[in-house]
Amino acid sequence: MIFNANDIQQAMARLSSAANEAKDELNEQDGKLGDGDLGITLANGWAEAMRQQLPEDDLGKAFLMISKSFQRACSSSFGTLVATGMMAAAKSTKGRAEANYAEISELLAAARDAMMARGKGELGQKSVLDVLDAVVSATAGLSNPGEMAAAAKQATGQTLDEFRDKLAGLGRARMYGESSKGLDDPGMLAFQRMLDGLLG
Amino acid sequence: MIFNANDIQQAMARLSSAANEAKDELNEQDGKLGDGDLGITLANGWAEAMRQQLPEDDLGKAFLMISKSFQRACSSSFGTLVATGMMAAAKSTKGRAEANYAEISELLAAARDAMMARGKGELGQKSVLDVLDAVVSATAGLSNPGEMAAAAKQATGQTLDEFRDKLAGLGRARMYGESSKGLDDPGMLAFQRMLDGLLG
Amino acid sequence: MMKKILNDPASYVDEMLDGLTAVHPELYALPYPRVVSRASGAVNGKVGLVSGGGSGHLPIFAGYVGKGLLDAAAIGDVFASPSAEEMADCMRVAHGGAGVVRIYGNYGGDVMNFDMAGETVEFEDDIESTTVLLTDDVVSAKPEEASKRRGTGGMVYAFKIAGASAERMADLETVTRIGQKTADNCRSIGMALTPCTVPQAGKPTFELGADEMEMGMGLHGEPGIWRDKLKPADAITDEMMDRLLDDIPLASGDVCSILINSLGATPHEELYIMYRRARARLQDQGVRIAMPLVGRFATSMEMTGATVTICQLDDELESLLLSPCHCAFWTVMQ
Amino acid sequence: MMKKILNDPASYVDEMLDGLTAVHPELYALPYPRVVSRASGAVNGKVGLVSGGGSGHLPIFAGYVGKGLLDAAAIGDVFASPSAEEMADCMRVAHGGAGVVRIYGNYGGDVMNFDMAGETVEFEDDIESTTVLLTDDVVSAKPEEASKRRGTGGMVYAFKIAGASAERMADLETVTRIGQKTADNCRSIGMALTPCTVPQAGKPTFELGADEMEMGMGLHGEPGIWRDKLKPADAITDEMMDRLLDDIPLASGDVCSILINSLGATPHEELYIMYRRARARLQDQGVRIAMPLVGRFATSMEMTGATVTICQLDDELESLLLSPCHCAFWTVMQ
Ligand SMILES: Nc1ncnc2c1ncn2[C@@H]1O[C@H](COP(=O)(O)OP(=O)(O)O)[C@@H](O)[C@H]1O
Ligand SMILES: Nc1ncnc2c1ncn2[C@@H]1O[C@H](COP(=O)(O)OP(=O)(O)O)[C@@H](O)[C@H]1O
Ligand SMILES: [Mg+2]
Ligand SMILES: [Mg+2]
Ligand SMILES: [Mg+2]
Ligand SMILES: [Mg+2]
Repeated sequence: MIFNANDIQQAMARLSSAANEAKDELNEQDGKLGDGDLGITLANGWAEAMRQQLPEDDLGKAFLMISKSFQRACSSSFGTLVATGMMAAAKSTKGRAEANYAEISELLAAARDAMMARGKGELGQKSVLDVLDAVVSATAGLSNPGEMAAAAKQATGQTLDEFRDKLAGLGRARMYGESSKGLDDPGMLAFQRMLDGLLG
Repeated sequence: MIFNANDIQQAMARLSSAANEAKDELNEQDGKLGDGDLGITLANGWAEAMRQQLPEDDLGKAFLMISKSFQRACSSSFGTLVATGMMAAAKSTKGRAEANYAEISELLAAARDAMMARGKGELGQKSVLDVLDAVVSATAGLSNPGEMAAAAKQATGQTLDEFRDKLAGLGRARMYGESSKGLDDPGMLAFQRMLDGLLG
Repeated sequence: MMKKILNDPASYVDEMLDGLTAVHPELYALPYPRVVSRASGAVNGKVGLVSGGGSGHLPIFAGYVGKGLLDAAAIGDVFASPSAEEMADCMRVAHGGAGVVRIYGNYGGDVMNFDMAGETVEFEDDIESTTVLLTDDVVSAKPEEASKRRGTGGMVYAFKIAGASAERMADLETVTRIGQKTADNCRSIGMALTPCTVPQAGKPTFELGADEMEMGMGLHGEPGIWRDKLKPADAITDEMMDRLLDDIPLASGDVCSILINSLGATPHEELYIMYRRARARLQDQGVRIAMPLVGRFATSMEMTGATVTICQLDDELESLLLSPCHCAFWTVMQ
Repeated sequence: MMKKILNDPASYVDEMLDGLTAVHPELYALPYPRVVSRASGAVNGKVGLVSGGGSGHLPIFAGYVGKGLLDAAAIGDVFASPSAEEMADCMRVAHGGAGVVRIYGNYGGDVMNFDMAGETVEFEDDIESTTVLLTDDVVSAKPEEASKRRGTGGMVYAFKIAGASAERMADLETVTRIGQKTADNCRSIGMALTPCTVPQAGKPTFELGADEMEMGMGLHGEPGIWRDKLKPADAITDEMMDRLLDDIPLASGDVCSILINSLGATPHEELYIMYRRARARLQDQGVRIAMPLVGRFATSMEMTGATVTICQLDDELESLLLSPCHCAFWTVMQ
């Protein structure tokens, strides 16, 4: 199964409304050990992206537009990481009007690596990187959208559960030591809400 | 009947404890149309005065000490007016070890006049001047302490009642126009609380 | 409960003044416990400029002691007048042989005590002195009774302009005239969103609903004249400007300075938003703005809110306003 | 309900910057919507100094653009990083041909974006640039992980000292070395009493009991490290000084500056009371204080609370700290 710029355009509408719905919850979660802006970050980012008319002939340009939207609209950590990830996807799809579902795992892996380079983060530090990495593994080798969706959801939920009681090791939450235990990382939670919104 | 510095010293103890008791009430009343410091003003003033050991041989010096105590401890309007009134009493009793109860009305009148000169206030403007003036009239010609006390209390209460629904014309309360109606002038109320404390 | 960083409420003012002079020994001295003077003392042959009033308004009063501004200030307890004796000491310290001008705001206690102090130093020390009283707060009395109005942000202009005149070695009569002209040309209005706490009282000076603002609020938390739902910055600014321009109509070609002042907690960010609108209003009328002032110039400790002051300028006042001054809170460069 | 004077939360930052530059056109210019530069532009042959970060911290960042300080600053939304593109523009504006130093606080978003920006201007404009990262907040990571600490009040010293070095026309390497030495010599700690409200969020950043204070609070309302009943000023100051002096032990004969900074609502009066105690602590250890700074140097809008920063000085740094600078918020005279 393949997807093109039009599919992304529709996906953005779903992501944007999911971000709006999750806005207060994510602000609150981020506020527990951070500055409470994660909900705004995502809502503004997807709203700005949604306003773009993606070009139909080049997925690379489409992802670049999304990246630039996040750069413009929300430059907090998460926004910049999303922009970085989208830029990586842009590089991988440059010049092509379509891509295959089977490539998605690789695209996510490229995004993960670029985000690690930009944010100097490592896996295991309880951040969005861990959930992304889990989804990369869970979807590797799959190409059926339904199967991929189920695998991604399952991996995301499981990663949140796994990390909940661990110490935060990245971002603002890092400095709260013990009190970060028992709290979901807001970036992971944001990923989950976006995924749920995307997949319905 | 006569009184001397010793009587004043004892009276100050009663005034000071009355001021402490009325402190919150007077702050609150003053806060309605003013800066809410009248209770502190009085409590600090009498506390400072009470710390003085009044000289036994000269009522003038005794009143001067009280005046200076108020000048030092509380220089808001009411404190300065008390200091001014005490200064007037000091002038009238200078060099004498005792005074007669029959003189009290005149001493109060001298205080009233000095306070009007200092504060550029007039009678009828709903201030401590009005209650002072009423007490001057009510005690004029009397010399029996019991009768004087009853007359002073009665005049004070009546003046408060009379002015309650009038417009304030002096001090901070003046500028609130209509909203000062229905509220006791805090300076009058302070006078009443002091009188009650003094007379038991 | 009072959310303040202090030790004993009774020592608040003295520790504050001690700290102020410790931070800036090159600027301020404390010759008496409640009198702040220039570190370098009175200037020989110069008219001395003094002010005074309650604590809790920094930079007013003590903060404005400095070159091109005040020579000394007498400081009372929070929101309470200094004593007449302290004011008299303050005038003695400021006296450089050419007389002293008392410039301060019209508050009952301050006026009574400064008057007493003036009589005292004239009697005891042969110091000639004059008074310039600020009555700039338009909501505190009708125009017919303008002399009863209280003084607020206008003090800043009067300190600066009379201070520059004195620094140019003008005589007592001139400095007084210029100070009075400045005072007469100032109009102010305030609004508040949250109260402050007087340390010795220990609780907030007033209460306001979570979505309310109080228009016409005084510098000590005296209740305002009308209460309203909190409005957008431009609407608030318009309402304040309307009142001011009603009271001092400015015509095309006129010149003024404008002070957008925080009462303490309101941040600079919000003042700039207000200034934008105030400037548009003045420009609409063809009025030229000279040296706008935006910041914390006259506060009520941690109160949230702002005051706006307009000071109309002629050539004489403008030149004095622009001339240099230096204190810990305000520097105008050559 | 948010008690702020503003129009539309979405236009808060732009109206604020518009107002700032309108008040001080002789000091600040706005060459791009979110880039503030000196009114006079880049100085030919001088190393450019830039900073940047979220709005809501005035005078940080835009306020410190001025002679002897920064050349330009990139401004984000409230408490949010500017974009990499804005930072790149900021560096272009500041570039006088001798390279650019980025001096800012260690926050995830800012670092990622400034790194991106540095790569961009190197690639597109051949601008050589370096980074000085402030990591002065001692409670934000253990000493072993000091490089992960966030930056707070130390920025003020780094702007001032590196700014003076650049103004003396030192080269890129020297300005970077001096900026880094200053950053390495700074230690800060904060405490807060009441929160602030981010306009777009519309509600307070945290909640605290009426008699509580939070020690270790961050500049954006990030929760502190421990909560306590509100204590007297001296006890609070002692606790903060203990933490700082544990981290940077000062010996008799050492020299430092100290910054007692209000987060916004806390008035100067209370800062002076804190300074008294902090000074006593340093003097007890035989440490000489050079140019203490007390005031609002790095705020969180209307938050109540204070931060304390110690900056240890050698002769080189002290001379640069004392040299002149001028912006709307801070003037050091010749
Ligand atoms: N350096 C980093 N690398 C990877 N993920 C990060 C990093 N920093 C933060 N995050 C993720 O971003 C989330 C917080 O995003 P955001 O609220 O935008 O950060 P901030 O407001 O601190 O800039 C965290 O929960 C974490 O998942
Ligand atoms: N000029 C005046 N003449 C007479 N009484 C006055 C005058 N001003 C104020 N008062 C009295 O003092 C009371 C207020 O005292 P106080 O709280 O000390 O004033 P403030 O705090 O405004 O200086 C008023 O209620 C009034 O009775
Ligand atoms: Mg965040
Ligand atoms: Mg953020
Ligand atoms: Mg009062
Ligand atoms: Mg008072």
